[in-house]
Amino acid sequence: MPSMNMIQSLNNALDVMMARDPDILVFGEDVGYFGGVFRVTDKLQERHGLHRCFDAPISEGGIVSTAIGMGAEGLRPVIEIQFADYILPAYDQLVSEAARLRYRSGGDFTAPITVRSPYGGGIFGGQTHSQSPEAIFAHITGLKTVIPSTPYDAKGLLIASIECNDPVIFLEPKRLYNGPFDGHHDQALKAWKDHPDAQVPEGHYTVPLGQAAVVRQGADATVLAYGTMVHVARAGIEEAGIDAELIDLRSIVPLDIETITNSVRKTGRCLIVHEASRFAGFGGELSALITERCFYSLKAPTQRVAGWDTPYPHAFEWDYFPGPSRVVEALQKLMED
Amino acid sequence: MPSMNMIQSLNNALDVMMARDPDILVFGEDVGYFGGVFRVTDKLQERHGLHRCFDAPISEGGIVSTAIGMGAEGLRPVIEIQFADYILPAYDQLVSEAARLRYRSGGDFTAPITVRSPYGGGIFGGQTHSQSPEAIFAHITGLKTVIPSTPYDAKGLLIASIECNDPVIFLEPKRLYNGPFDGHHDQALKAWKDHPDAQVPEGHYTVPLGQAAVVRQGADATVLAYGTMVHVARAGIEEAGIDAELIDLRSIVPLDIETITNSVRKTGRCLIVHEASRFAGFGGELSALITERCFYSLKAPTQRVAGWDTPYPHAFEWDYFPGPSRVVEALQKLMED
Amino acid sequence: MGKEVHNFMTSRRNITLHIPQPSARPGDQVDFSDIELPPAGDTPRPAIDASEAVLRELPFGMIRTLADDHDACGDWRPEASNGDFVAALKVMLLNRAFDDRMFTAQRQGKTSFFMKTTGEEALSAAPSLALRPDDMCFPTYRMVGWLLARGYPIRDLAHQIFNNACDPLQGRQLPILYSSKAHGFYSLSGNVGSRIGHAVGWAMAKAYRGDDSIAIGFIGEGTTAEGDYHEALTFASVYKAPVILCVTNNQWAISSFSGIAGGNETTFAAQALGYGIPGLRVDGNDTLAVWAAIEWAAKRARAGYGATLIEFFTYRAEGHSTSDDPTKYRPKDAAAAWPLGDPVDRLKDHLIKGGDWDEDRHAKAVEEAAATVKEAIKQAEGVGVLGASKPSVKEMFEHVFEEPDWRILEQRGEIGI
Amino acid sequence: MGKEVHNFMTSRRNITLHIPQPSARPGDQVDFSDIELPPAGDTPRPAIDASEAVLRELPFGMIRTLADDHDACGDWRPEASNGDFVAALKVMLLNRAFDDRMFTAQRQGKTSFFMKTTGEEALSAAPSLALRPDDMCFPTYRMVGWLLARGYPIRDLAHQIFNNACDPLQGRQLPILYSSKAHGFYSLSGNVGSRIGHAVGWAMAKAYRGDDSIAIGFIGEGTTAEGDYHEALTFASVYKAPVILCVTNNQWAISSFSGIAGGNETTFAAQALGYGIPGLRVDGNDTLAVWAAIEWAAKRARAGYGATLIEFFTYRAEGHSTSDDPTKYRPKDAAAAWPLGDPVDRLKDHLIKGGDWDEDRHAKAVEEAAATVKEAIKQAEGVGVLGASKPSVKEMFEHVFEEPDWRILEQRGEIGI
Ligand SMILES: Cc1ncc(C[n+]2csc(CCOP(=O)(O)OP(=O)(O)O)c2C)c(N)n1
Ligand SMILES: Cc1ncc(C[n+]2csc(CCOP(=O)(O)OP(=O)(O)O)c2C)c(N)n1
Ligand SMILES: [Mg+2]
Ligand SMILES: [Mg+2]
Repeated sequence: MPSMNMIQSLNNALDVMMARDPDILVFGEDVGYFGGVFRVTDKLQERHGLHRCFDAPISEGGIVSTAIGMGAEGLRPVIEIQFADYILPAYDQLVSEAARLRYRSGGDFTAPITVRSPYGGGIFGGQTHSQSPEAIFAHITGLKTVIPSTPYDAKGLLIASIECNDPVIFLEPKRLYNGPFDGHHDQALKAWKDHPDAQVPEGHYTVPLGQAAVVRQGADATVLAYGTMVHVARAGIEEAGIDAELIDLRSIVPLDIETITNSVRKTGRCLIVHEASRFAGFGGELSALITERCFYSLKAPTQRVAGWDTPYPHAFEWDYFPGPSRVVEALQKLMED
Repeated sequence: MPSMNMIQSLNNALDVMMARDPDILVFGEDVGYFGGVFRVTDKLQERHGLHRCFDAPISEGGIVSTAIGMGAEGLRPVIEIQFADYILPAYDQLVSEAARLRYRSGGDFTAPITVRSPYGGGIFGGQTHSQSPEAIFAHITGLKTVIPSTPYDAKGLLIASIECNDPVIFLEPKRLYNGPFDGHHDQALKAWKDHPDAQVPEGHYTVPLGQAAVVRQGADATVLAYGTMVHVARAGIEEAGIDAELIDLRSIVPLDIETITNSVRKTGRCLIVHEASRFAGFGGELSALITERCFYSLKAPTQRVAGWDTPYPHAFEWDYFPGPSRVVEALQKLMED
Repeated sequence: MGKEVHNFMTSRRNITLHIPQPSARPGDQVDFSDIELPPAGDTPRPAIDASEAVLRELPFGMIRTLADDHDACGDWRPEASNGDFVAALKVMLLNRAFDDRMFTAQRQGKTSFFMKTTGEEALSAAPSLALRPDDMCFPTYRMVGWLLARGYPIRDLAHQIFNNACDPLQGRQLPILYSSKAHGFYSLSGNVGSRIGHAVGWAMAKAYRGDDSIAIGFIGEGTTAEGDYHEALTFASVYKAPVILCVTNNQWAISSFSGIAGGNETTFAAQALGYGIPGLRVDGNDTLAVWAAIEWAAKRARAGYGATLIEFFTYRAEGHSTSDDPTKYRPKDAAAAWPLGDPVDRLKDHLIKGGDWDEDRHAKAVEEAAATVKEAIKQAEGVGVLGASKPSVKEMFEHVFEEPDWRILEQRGEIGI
Repeated sequence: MGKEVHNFMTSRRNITLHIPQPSARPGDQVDFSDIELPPAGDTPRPAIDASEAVLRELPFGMIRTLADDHDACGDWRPEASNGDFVAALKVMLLNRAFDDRMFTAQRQGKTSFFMKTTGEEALSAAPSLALRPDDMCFPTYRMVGWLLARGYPIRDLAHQIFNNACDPLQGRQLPILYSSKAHGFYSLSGNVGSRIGHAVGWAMAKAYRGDDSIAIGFIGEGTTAEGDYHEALTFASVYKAPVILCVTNNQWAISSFSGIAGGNETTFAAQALGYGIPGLRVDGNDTLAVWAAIEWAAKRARAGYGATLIEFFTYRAEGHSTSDDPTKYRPKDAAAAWPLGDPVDRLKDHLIKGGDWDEDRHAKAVEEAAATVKEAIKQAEGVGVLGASKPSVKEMFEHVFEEPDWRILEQRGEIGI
């Protein structure tokens, strides 16, 4: 089985699906001849034709709205928004149209579109190339939101998203494109090569939406994370030397509530880790759900480690980024309580 | 002291401020000659001049972006978005520009704008005239979000928002414009007339942002609400016959964390009530904060009463709307636990 | 528009923010003198493959076929026959009968909300009949005529308006925000403008498939200020999408006159010049001109020459909706003074002049329309009006996703259904 | 653009989705043959109060003053003197020296990111010098020349680019996203296009106050596809805002050629016709033409005649940024073959011909520019390059709001500052 980094596995997922289904087309800024600023669509135009992978005007609203129209007609557009920070001009199209079309038309029209976008920090991208917008999608009834953390999951989840008949926001942790990143920015870069989760089958397979992965078994605490933070959390758990269970949510809508509550009922303690700023972030929902469903199993208050409540500051990337040391501190506090 | 409904007190707030400060101007769709579809800007054009209260093109993005430019220049625009459901086309302007301008320019430029918008349901407005979008603003660092529940607070909070040097999202509970509404849609309409909170001074006064109001003292539980739900919660509390403390948050950013935690530490139980759909709504953050800060005082899991995780359905308004009976059930459950 | 610019410049001594004003407010004399109307037959009809440079004057003329003597003239006379126009007239009469009855029903509390189409009937009837069954319309909320022209059951319109147990959209939508794929009518939403890009995407999908069916999208002149509109035009132009984009310029956007959308500075059709596509400006109360413009743009789209922008110049004769009172912001008698007249009267006079119609047949058609509408609405009232009957509450939880997730299932459980 | 339409129509037998293609890709012959260039002096200069109808041809010409013989000709010759143009030339040389040095610095790891302006220097220098100190510019990220022309310290540019302890924006911004109200340079952000409406709002504020200062906003041709652009033009037209809106058409948007933004269908200046405002199309490598267009539009705005749209026709001679390699998507020698030449060379030749400049002075000016830049950057390097020095971490928590709330105070506490 070939080893792929996350860029290659995403590219391979698109390639496999475009070969299988002529109704699938790919468009977005710079995705055509050039193959995308992160190369995720590399060679797709050459392999599948000009009209199946092409450049779009710099108009995120236009990209999403035309994709919705194509989806209503029966195609399955997979569009790229160059950075998740730039999804916002299309927010109204995603919320008022893509998310609501099936409901308001009684199923007469649907929007089976997949919106791919690199998100998150750790790449010195400054305020507008680093943000994590998952919370503003999770709140929207009718949207699904998926976030992989490995090359294997990235391909399987992307194929599942493309095959899904609901609109899917597919957020790609750009810091993980080329290698697993545990938050130790001062250490040598790791590549995906030789990583077990980088062994990716060539063909078609799916990782179902709504199924979290228990990536580390543990008895004393539960840690919930997704995207880049899965790797940071793992490092933090090992450095804290605590027998914590680490759950990679993989999709936040649909959310795998069962895996979460089973684990917390078992461990009695929970830490939530995300990169997005803390206040009204998705961690709030997770904490509330745990209170509502596991209150009597809780030995300590559920903790959150997240980005600070400031914009993403370029020069202070590693002061802002919730790294392993903050996970360690939070775990220690969680165990003391 | 004159009695005003919420439309009148908001109109009066704008009138008072336009008379005091020539840098304040008002624009938005239909706000000029006509005075706004809800009449909040009635007569302002006649009184203060064509160029101080005028109609805008149907372009929420354009309304907000030109307001930001005016604010950077030194004016204090107060803009109206006709329905909060239609703020979304301006979401990028609010998040990427208004909220970030001060930070990224090191204070060189600021956006002292106030964005007024009627929000919430209960008026048979259907899916796109009924939504409550506060959660997608609360998560954004750099934005303040204010929600009044009475004519007195509406005027004082609007004046405080206009005088604030940060961008403020000012959400007006349209179901409360003409009278207090406790969720009993089948009962006769109440007017604000003779209501104590409708006694509104003519002149300038403020209700500071970030100060919640304890609108009902109680010992056995804490209920957190804002906007329309303050009245619904009060009715629910009385019908449940439970000695609950009711806190009207009034602004969710800044949040009056002290008043909240003091109350929950005292009562040991908390119910959060909002009209927005439940998942990843602002209630999640409130529940998380209470877990983090009051865990050892909690006698029961914090509960949430909220809109269902569906779009706002026209014919099922009263099945969707979280009315007093749902508050009663939740309170009873809260006390049993 | 020249007029307005001039006023502005002379009136303006020292600098101040310019706020456009309509020519008349309540109490003033109605004044349409700034509207320049070329005579019928005046504006030439270019070839569908004409190059961009040839089309530059088009947006500043006005396509009109019906002259004051009621004859059709000029090279924009449509290929369709008077038989087609009789069909269109009947649809327009049905539309009018439906509007009148439903407006009353709202006043009687049988529904929460309604919007009339009065004065704009030609803009739904003609395109719906001129285009193919497999073409898709992305309508505004003032286009029920499209559905009527394609035989959508009036009873079902009423079911939705009453949100009763037979509501085809299961009570989820406002009255009048219809949806019917089978009738080529795309799902409406309360947001204005946000579907115009979907029309372009749909058309791109058809081209992608090599299918020669097309899309037509409508937007009000007020809503052309939304960014969505520009984005749709940009994609339509860049990819030569087989789409017809139509601006219904009925002069008003609730209480705001067209100058607040830029109508004092140039025509809405002139927007086409920024995208290098044809911009037709059409007398929207002249059913033959509307039909001809659609014929031309559709032929062009199907042949692969791409998108066309059409401005339909018309007048919103009634209030914006049942929540609106237009006498608050414009003179009472404005609609009656509209220089382009009434689309039903003008079509009727033309057909009579041509011998394909007469006063008796017209009177009978008016009666028939009223009777048909009355009967259909009676059936719907039988099922129930607003509040008296509604779909199962289960429907609130359906179609959020293809399959409900645990949240929806739990919440259904909470209210015991 | 005519050419492209033609190719398309003839090449197209059966229906398929049209995807615009550039004239040449890597390995192909560079081909600029589809660019029609009117001779210098060809396009007439209308009066600033000319009515909309008079301006309709303007966007299809091109304002050029510098003829092949290096003399300035035609009625678009600016009022400014050659002394002003010498000043502009010096700014352009400084800009070039700064770009070269910083590009190297990025390659040496002294900063994370940099963007060059090469080929577009006239578009910052001329407007910055032609406009007033109290006018405000809403720039793109390729306009450092505006700051250089107004004496913004090069050292401070370098401090920001290195994000060192003296960074004027306290480490919060990417390199090159400058901000300086004092120099009439509005805060940049990574989002393209989202400030263009702020320029219109700023200008509306000036009119509201009765102040005759104006705003100028820039946007790349690729970014004109954003809805923000249309909304800004709509407000500028409706309220006659005293603003100059400029499209920098450098033919490329990262790897996408201008056809992906609609450039194959008509000119970008033609967008102005949709709003009834003047649309000037200007040779952006002709400093005098740029200056003249700004002079005309500024006079018009100050006199209360409203907004002007200007398309500057130029070429992005280098990669999009230090992260980009243009040879991946366009021929290596494309920039060298650009038919409008190099703005520095053309201005230099003109000034020499006029006797206001000579090769020695030029060589000396080039040296001086290099020395000035070198010295300023050395000072900044003294404080520290990326990573070696940074502002106090406290700054991360400042300026979120005017006053920090408890969340920020607590979080500062968590990291003990
Ligand atoms: C995005 C959005 N903004 C505002 C509104 C409120 N609104 C409903 S109809 C309308 C006026 C539309 O005018 P126009 O586009 O001219 O269409 P017309 O009603 O004249 O057919 C407005 C502002 C809305 N529905 N959606
Ligand atoms: C809203 C938004 N979408 C996408 C991007 C990514 N991006 C950065 S520069 C660029 C190209 C801009 O091209 P153009 O407008 O022609 O400006 P130029 O770089 O040529 O000066 C893109 C797509 C962005 N920064 N912001
Ligand atoms: Mg209208
Ligand atoms: Mg460009």
